[in-house]
Amino acid sequence: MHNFSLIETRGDAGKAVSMLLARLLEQNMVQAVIVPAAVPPSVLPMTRLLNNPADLDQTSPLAPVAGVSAATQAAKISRGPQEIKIAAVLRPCEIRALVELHKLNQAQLDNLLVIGLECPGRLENQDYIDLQDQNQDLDQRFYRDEDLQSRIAITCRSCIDFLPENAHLNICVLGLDLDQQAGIAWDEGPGADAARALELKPGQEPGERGRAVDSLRSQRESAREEVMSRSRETISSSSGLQSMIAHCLGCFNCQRACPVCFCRECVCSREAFEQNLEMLHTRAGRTGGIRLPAGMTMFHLTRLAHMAHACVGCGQCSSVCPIHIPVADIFRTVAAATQKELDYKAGRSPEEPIPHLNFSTEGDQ
Amino acid sequence: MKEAARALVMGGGVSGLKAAMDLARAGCSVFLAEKQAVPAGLLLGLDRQFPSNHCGLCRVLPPDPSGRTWQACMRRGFGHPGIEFFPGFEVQDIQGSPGNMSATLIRQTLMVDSDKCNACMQCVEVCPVHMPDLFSTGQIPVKAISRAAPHRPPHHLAISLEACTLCGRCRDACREGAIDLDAAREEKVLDNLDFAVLASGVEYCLPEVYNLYQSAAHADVITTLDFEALLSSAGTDIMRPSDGRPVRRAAWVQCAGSRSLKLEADHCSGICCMISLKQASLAREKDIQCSIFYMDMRTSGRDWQKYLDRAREKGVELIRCRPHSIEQVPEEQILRIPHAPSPGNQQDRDFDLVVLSVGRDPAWKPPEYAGREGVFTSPGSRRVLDIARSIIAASATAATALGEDRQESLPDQEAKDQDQVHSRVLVVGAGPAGLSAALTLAAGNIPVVLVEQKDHLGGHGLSNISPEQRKEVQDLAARAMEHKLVQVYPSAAVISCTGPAGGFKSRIRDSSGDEKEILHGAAVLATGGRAAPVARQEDRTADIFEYSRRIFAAGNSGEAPESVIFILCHNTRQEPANYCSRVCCSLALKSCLQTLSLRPEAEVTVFYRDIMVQGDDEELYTRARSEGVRFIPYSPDAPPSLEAKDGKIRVKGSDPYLSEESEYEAEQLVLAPGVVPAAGSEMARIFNVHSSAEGFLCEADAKYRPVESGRAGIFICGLARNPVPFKEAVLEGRAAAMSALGLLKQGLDSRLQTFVRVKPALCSLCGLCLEACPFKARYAHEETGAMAVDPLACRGCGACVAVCPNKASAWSEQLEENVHELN
Amino acid sequence: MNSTEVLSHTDLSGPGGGGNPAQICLGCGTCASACPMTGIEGFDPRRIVRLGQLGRFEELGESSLAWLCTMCGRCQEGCPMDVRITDMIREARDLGGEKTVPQAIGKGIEMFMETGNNLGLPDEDFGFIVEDVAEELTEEPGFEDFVLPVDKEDARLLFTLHNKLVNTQNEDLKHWWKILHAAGESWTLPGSRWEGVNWGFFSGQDQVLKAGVDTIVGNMERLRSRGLMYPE
Amino acid sequence: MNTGISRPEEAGTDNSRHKELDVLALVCNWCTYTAADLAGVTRLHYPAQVRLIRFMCTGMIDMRYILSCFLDGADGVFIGGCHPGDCHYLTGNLKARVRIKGIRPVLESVGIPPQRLRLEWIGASEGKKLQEDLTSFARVIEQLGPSDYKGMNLV
Amino acid sequence: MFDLLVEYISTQRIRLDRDRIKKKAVYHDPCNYGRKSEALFGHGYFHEPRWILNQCLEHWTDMQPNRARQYCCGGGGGLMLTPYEEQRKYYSRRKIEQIKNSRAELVVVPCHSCHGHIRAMLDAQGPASIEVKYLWEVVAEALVMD
Repeated sequence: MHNFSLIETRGDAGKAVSMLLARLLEQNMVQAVIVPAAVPPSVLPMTRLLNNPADLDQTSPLAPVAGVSAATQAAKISRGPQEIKIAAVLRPCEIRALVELHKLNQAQLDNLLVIGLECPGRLENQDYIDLQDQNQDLDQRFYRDEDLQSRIAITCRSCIDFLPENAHLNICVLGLDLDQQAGIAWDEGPGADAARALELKPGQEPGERGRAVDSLRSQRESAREEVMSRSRETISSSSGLQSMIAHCLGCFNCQRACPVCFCRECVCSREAFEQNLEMLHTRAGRTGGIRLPAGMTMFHLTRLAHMAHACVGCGQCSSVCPIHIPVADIFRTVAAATQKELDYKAGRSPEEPIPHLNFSTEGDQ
Repeated sequence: MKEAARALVMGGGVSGLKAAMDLARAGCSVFLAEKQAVPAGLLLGLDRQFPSNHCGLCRVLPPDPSGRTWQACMRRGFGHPGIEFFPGFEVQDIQGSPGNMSATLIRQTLMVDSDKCNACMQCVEVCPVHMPDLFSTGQIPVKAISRAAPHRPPHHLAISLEACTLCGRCRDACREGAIDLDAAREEKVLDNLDFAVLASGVEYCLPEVYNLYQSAAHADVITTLDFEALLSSAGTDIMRPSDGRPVRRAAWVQCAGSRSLKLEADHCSGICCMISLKQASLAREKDIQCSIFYMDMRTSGRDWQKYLDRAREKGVELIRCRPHSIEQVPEEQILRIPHAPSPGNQQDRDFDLVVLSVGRDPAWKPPEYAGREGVFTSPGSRRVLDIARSIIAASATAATALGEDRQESLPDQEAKDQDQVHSRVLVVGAGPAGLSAALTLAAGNIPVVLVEQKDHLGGHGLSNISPEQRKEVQDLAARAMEHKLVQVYPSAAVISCTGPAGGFKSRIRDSSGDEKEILHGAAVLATGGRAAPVARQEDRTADIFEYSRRIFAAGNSGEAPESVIFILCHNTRQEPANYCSRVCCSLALKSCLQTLSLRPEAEVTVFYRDIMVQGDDEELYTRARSEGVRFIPYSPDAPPSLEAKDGKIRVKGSDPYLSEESEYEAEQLVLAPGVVPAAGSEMARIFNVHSSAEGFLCEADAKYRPVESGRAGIFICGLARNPVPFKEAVLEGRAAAMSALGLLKQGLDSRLQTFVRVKPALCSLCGLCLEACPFKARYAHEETGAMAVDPLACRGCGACVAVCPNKASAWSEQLEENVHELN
Repeated sequence: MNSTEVLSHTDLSGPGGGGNPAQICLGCGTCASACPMTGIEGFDPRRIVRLGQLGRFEELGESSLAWLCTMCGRCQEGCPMDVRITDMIREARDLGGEKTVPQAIGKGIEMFMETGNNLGLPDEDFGFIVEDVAEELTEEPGFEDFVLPVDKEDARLLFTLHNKLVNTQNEDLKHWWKILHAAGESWTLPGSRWEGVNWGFFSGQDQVLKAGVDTIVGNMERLRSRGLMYPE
Repeated sequence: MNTGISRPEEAGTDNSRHKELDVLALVCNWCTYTAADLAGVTRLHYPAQVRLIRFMCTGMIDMRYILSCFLDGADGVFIGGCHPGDCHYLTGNLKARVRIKGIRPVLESVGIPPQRLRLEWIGASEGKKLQEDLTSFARVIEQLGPSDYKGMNLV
Repeated sequence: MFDLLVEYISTQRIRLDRDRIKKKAVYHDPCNYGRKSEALFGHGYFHEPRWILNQCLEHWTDMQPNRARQYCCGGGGGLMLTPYEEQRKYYSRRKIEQIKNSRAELVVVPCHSCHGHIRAMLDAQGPASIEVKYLWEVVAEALVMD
């Protein structure tokens, strides 16, 4: 992004950002805001739609947690009436998911002012709740406490796409002392319009940020390499794959939590209800009977086949698995191979066509 | 109107099939006679066709959304519920008058009873008669009894009675009693025919008959038809007939058997250039060195010039010289062609195989009954046409036959909108094509809304140089104005069109700005074209259209310039207008002749790249030359340069025969810049159909569905689709109308059954199916936004089902069980 | 073949006889592919036809082009438009005037017009030569009784000779004599104006051509021969 | 699928290992199946372990069909469609191609080598090519041996 | 001339011995008797000389191409008498090639001009070992005298 501005946080960066959002509403730059907020008695910030500037001080835009991926909700809400423009605070993976959903006609990007959040990672929901009990200002402390940062979700620990892409306005936290200052970055277009409304003055970006980003990236890259190679190794045989998914309960949580799995109802979940009993009997007659509900391997492979090109690596699937199958590791591994083969990157650009719709006559078999 | 006209179609090639199917779809009882045992004629031998270089044998038969799928690859045969097919029969004579004609059919091919035959092949073994294969001209001899077609199973044998001597050896050899030679004398008489359509094509020139290039003496001098057969049976290499060695160098020699006064063949067969280009392009894929010897490369079709450019890019060598002879180098098994590609430069070139590009047999004449009343002859039975033009001509001929048959009947006033299908057709453009379409539809009792931008009907047809053709257009316009079923909107334009086939909703706006909504089931786009603009240096320059109008308007008493220079292909047939406009050459030749007839001493010079006249128009070219018009070829790299000086036009160009740069002076300069579509891109946008870079509307399938756009229910014809001369525009209009008529008829008739459905409860509206559907049969409902299927457009490929991740797009209930067996 | 026949088939008025005038040329190149001379000094039948179309015969006659042609007729045989190319060459040669006629031909024609043969050989010398060869022939077995029938009247066949047989290749005179002798033919050799080669045909000079023909017709009338054997 | 799963006549290969291997050939009705017809007519045999399954168009081959084949124990899946441009439904073959391109890395990641899935364009007149392609594919599968997923009885 | 020979042979006024000439021969169609005669008089002497040859010797062949499409020897039209010797050589290259390709040792011609020119050209550029004979010379050689 070309423009950068520092804002004073006075010890509460979340609040500072909330105020900016409120101002966007006041200035009528947007008519609604989507942002995480924990409304008592809940302590877990969840995606919330707000349109009253006064309500903004209840929100936690920088909370290091994502109850569910906000992309699904941002996408849905964006398909509403055109005259309602919405600002959505989203993590990089959520923006990527949003871009994918846009290609699938599930989101109206024109209706959104996307505010990206630089993401050092999110805590698992339960961890956040537990830590919240122990730390009063968890959201603010998280950014200066390396110990807290090391407890982020497993998928996040090896995420290298922690900088938001395709947002109009970025909230910058890396390499900054959030107790003093947070950063806002923007490009020409809607982002610049918003920055003007917020009376942000472009200034010098602290050099420290670059170094912080590089160091985080190199740390994440080596972590990612390790995770991926382990996972590659494991799933590359039928028995290895089975060892990972054998415990699958068939709850379909992973599918439901996946921000890019956009089907109203997964074909596999429907099939789980519509088992062909005759076929099951036939198969059961072969070696070793048949595991019920049938079709769980097919379910995971189907999801891979359908969505590997669109996987944004958010890790929600792993987070929601009740028996801790590293679904995201499998997915990211296959996704890396698929996206490389198709010369495609999920969420890279709203203009990039879905590879499966490229019916070019060029090339050979 | 009679319930069902009885129609006889003669010829089961692509034209005959098309005419028969169109007539059947229009409700006629159709009888189809084909002298071979299998239909599709020459097409069965053409595995790949220009300009796509693809096979299209599964596209010959029409798509049928009702699920009664008789369509199939033509190699597997032909069956059609509305057509009684007489394979092996040829029409010998037709008697009587329209409405009560009778035709005598005699056997030409005798089929062996395939139920009894056990494919032992004893009959073929004992048959003493060798004859040329149906799909070549003699290089691959077969017996008088042989397999009915190359792709037919061995127990489908047929006897060609043209060759058979009825010696009876095959019958005696057959232990199964499958051969009934008595049936050879079988005759059939079809009575009470209302009309007949002749679509049996033309005979091809056999080089041996005319001793072309002493072909009989060289086994490796073959014809283009033979080459198709070689190509079809080829693996990685093409093997030559004499010794079975792979061909490494091949030559094509154009105009074998035509463009020769000595052979009394002053005609052009029109498609041989393209066939040779295609064959050479395909041979290049097998790494064969390919050279084509030609005089003019007659790439006279919309995409043909580009096809030639592609062939050249692939390495096909074009040599502009007609060889005198093909010499065999003894013992080396080489065929040598001495030639002189440029004046004073003679070379030898050696080949393994020489292909003579043959067309119509110069001596061929249509059968005697072709001219009888009630016998409608498809233009494809007068001259050689490519597949698309054959299809258009056949459709148009069927339309004409049908129209005349119905003239006596009263228009069906009760034609009304039923359910979702409106019977009305919107015709846009009232030039020759649009008028023909409108009147053809009206003759079929289909109400027509005819929208014309100008305040009068007729379009460019009114400025045609031929008085007969002008008269024809005026008559069409007058009939359209009078016809009860034709509602004319002059000075109006269509501004939008939404909805699926059968249920289109279009808005038209007239010159006063008033808008009106029209519901219609189909649309015919015939928005025509106009002359491409020329940069005029001064008023001594005219384009070919202006000039021809001027000197023809003068009658025989008018003034012609004392000297005139024509420059053909001026800024055309090269990017960005890389196509032949097809009308300029013959117009120029006619203008040359008219100039000389007005002023015999006039000096007429024509600079040209390739003279593109086809069929008997070749005679125009010959006449122009013999009357002293001087023709100077030029290359697009070095076009003649122009200069105006002292009231004269000066043209600098080089005469390759004299190898000298000369300056030519003339009182008048005539440029032929070609034609451009008038409103192509605009129409493409409004009607959501494809258009080419040049703005021509594109068809669904360039070969087999030439007048259908990619969107069901939208038909295209005339200059809006491709450059066509007047007569072809009329044919295209009729053909488009015939297709629209068939579609509506089908929509109105049938209990429409779709192949696929959408389950709205599951559908996420992602639109993948919209993208995947190749026929635009998917659309989002205007109001609800829900995905819907257009039953008139859907052809059941299942792309939408496959692309839908959760099967909200599903097969119809009838099909589902079968399709999902594997799943 | 006889002379009257030759005349009735050749239209001496120039191009346009039985075939088509140059204008109809298609420029197809069949002639140029056929002609063995194409390429020499820019020679190309298409060029000749083009010059013909433009009426620029003189230009053609004045250059060596017209003289490079052997008038073999391959071009015309192949021409799909039946353009009379060789006739055009003849005309061009004539139009080029006497100065362009190659020396040997010019000389020969001069001699012929003077003496009745292209060599300018006196009749006495001719008689001496042929008698000499005839005598040689009688020395061969089977031909002992051979007598050369010079100026024999009322013979069935009149034989003209190619001058080269008289000039240098006398041996080759014998072949026909042997055959005629063996067949017991009634034939004769003119003692003068025996020339059988008509160079007027090459030069395009019709008056020479005609003189040649007249010579033969004259001989036939004189000797009352019924037929003619003509070497060219 | 709705159409006959056809086992061709024994093709003169007596290698018994062949019998254990299953090769499914999913072919398009218009071109490749016609080619198979033609191969039959001209007595060109293809390997016995190949089972031909006819689809109206390769464009209707869902990725899940391919997964099913492998989970069901297929050792190789061959897809035969029209040459680009020849598709009766214009672009069905190209859809098949891009799907195959997309699913190959998935298969490869989970232990199904890409060689086990092959796409070939086989025109209606190319009975010989059909035979050659099927034979060479069967040979590749033979070299690879049984698939890792064979006998797992996964669905 | 051809007619006369055919007449002599077919009416047995002369008798011929086919075994005398052993060399493999090749026949050259002179332009004047073939192509041009065909064009002018509607009859080209293509068949007759071949028939005559058949009566005279065992082994002979045709040049490629032959009859109406044959190449001129290069000596016609008076060209032999012109000073254009190099040009004539160029012209004759095709004839010489044809002769070589035929693998014959003897060229038979029924024309003085062709005879002279082919001889000269063979001497100048071709294998001079190839003989050139008149058709009637061949007949004369095969003559059987009682």
